[in-house]
Amino acid sequence: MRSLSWIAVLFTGVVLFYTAPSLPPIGDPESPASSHVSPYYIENSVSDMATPNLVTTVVTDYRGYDTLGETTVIMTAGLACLLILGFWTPMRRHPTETDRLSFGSPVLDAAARLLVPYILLFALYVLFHGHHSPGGGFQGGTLLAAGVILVRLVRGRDCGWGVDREQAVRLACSGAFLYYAVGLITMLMGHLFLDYSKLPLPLTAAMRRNMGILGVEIGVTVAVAGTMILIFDCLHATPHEDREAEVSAERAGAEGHT
Amino acid sequence: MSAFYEIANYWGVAILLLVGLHGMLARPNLMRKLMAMNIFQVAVILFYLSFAEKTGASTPVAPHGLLHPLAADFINPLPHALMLTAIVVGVGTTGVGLALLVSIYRRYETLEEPELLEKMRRENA
Amino acid sequence: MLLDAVPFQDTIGLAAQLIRRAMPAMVLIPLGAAMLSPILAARSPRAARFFGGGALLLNFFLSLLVSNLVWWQGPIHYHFGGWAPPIGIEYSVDAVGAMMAPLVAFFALLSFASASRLEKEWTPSHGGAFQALYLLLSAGLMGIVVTGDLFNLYVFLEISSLSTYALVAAGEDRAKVAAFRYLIIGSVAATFWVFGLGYLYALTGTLNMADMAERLPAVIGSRAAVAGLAFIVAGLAIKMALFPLHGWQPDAYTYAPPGAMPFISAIMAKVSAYALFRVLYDVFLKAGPAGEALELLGWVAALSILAGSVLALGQRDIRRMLAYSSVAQIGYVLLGFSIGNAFAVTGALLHMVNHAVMKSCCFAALGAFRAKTGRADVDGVAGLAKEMPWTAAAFTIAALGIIGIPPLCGFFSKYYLIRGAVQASAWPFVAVFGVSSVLGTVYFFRIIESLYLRSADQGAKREIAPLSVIAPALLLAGLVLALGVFSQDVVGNFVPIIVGAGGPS
Amino acid sequence: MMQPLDTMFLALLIVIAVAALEAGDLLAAVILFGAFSFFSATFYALVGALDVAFTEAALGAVIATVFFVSAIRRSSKAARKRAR
Repeated sequence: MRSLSWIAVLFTGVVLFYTAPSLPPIGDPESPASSHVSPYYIENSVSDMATPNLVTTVVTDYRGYDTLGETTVIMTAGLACLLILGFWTPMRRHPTETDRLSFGSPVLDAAARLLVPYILLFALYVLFHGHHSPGGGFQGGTLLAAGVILVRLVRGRDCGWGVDREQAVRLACSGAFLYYAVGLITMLMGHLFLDYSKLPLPLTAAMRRNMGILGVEIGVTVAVAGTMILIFDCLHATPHEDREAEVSAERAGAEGHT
Repeated sequence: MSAFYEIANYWGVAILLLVGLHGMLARPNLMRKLMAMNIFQVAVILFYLSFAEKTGASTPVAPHGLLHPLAADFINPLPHALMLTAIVVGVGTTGVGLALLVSIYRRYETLEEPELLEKMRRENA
Repeated sequence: MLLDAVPFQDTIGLAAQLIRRAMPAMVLIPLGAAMLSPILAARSPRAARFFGGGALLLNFFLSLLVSNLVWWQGPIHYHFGGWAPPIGIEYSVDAVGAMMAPLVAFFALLSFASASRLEKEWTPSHGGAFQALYLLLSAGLMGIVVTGDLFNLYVFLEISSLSTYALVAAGEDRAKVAAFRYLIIGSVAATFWVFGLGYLYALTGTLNMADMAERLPAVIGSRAAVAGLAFIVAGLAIKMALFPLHGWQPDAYTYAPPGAMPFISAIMAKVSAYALFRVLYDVFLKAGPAGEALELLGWVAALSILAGSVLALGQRDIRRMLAYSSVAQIGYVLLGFSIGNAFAVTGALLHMVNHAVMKSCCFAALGAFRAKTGRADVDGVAGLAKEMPWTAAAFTIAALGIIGIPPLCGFFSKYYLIRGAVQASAWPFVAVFGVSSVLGTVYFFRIIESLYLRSADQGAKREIAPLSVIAPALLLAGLVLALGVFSQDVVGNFVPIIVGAGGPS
Repeated sequence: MMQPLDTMFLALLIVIAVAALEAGDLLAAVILFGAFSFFSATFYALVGALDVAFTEAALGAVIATVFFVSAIRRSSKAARKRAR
């Protein structure tokens, strides 16, 4: 394995350093990348779909099918973790004594109680303000997941605050399906897949695209949040046999000290 | 001097890519292979962002009320959109890799590749 | 509501218009079914399984309709979101894509039946995850076949890779180590693809295949274009498991669950070879340096054929032997592309179809043998011909087909490849075909001899292999025969169209 | 001109990447890896890609590091506890 790695690194290194100078210089406005397709995106985003954030328009509308594939990749990763590590102990709504021992402490608990509401609120802001400022589906979903994961870290492993494991799977799949459904509506109406301007909304074409982007962003947020919580639960939760060993070890440890 | 800066990014990307590739193939510890994979993917993201730049152009968010933005004023948004995908794919792959590592550890009690191969060979015999 | 959006001409015109509008459903049906499977499986796993099977069946019929329309009326283009390329993403199915799409849909449908029987992973604890990942794999592979956009191809490559890592890891304990190695090397391949695509995007400014084909000749002189091609080809070579980069394949094939194996073994490498065909012949054909690149690729393919055949000789485990044989067979396809004249490319494309059928028949028969004896090595199948005559016959037909015995389909694709090599007077390549056929005969006859001539050791435990595991093997063996006997029609009506429309003269 | 700052940050990224791979203890490696993600997010912001920087900071630095730490916790502590 070691010799293969040196050969591969040598081959890649030679190709990289040999060809770097012939790439267009960084930052020159006439380079092919900034003069062929991207001027259309920059000049027409605001008029086409009333969305100043040019990256959001490219992500969700001009190349919206890529992001549907992207949301599917995230769902695939979640389902893969579910299949590989799928057997975990059922969740308990309220933390038991052992959970408190293994993780929690008053300081952490108070901090989490203060932080989590603002994290979730900021996540929703990032999602809904994605049209005008950097942010959008992926970032909002990640922050939602970060809030829920923070509570799991503070409260101990098997406490299912907010979203438990079965709901996380359904969340991941239904988020991806929401994105898919927004595209399917226009296809079933006889138009092209993901053509938001043909959505059955009583608005102008640009605003219909704007609403289409919002609907799709919500789907991405739900999918990313569900998947990240699912992957965290798979990695973090204790399977059946470890659970008993751990509880008995802690009880033995507790008697040893007293 | 500016000629150096024009391709400085590409040298940096090349070195980072080689560090990541070497780490993935040569590191014995499986967890470090995953870290090297993330470094490998960050190098590709840097590569895409370096040829998205335009001198004298601002970040690709049009200010409020500007109905017809000019192409020269804003950075190329397409590589940014592509790299959002690359980051999320990287984290997804890392999640699946870590799930595999946890299940390998539960079965073989080790994450070092030489020990792992030795245990598997002993079981085959 | 749908009908009034479509202008009513005659019924044929209307049907063609409907198929043209429904073409991306070939990817969207398994995609949607995969998204709903976990939700449905929570209620009743049986309903989820019927739902998945029905989706794949519908998908197979749609792919037949689409490919017939493409062969009859020429390529179909579909612009997502109403944006024409190079602004938006485009699906374009031409004659070669129309050949691959039914192939992918057929194998997804076929081994879905055997996967559902052999896998005990269908238990509720996994909540339909296995079925969802299987459907995502078929959607990902179909997405690679029909896409006309290079970055979209990367996204669907990533979907199919991630689901393959999980499907391989669902096997026995050692499968997780094999899956982890496959994940590391597979993500190197996918990132090489994105990196090469970055070079090409920096030079041409577009991601659409057709648009890039027009803009490449102007910049082909610069070293960056050659570097882009080098990275893309290196990434796909890893995915195709060509000789120097095939390290992950034998372990992945050996320890993967038997249910998913007929689908993975048949289609994964072929779709990567198809993507390479697209890059070499659609994007780079007009640009020109493909000549030297093809020459180099030809030698790598020849090396891969010889090394794969030699390595397959020394294997006791049949699955590992079949994995090395796949390394050799994908070398045939790549050698056909690199020789480049009409016969060789026809032979390569035909070999993709034939080998998919033959290899998955071997793995299906092997799955039946394993269900019976629990073992998959040469001694484990000793004397099984008496107890399982039909499955043994199926395995033998597939093995003879891979070797290239005349009535079977393997012979015809090799015939076209050799004829192409002779026409291009590439004598070393002709020698490589001959040597590898001889080596193939040796390592396959070892198994056939063990099946028929050796006596079964009575002590070994025997379960009854369920019919639904044997049925795919018999069906595929029949297909091997049919493709062989009717090979003249198969080649007669659809392959020249490919050479005319897509491939070189 | 932003160029000297970009190049300096790129050098910093390379140093942290090598340090993360060479670190002795696995947990130290993961913490350095988290720092690597944060600095790459800063570099993206410097280059002007704010959306990418936001995603890398939220996904790469926070979520990936939490995944790594919980995976390490599952693959070393359990053994020590059972081994005792």
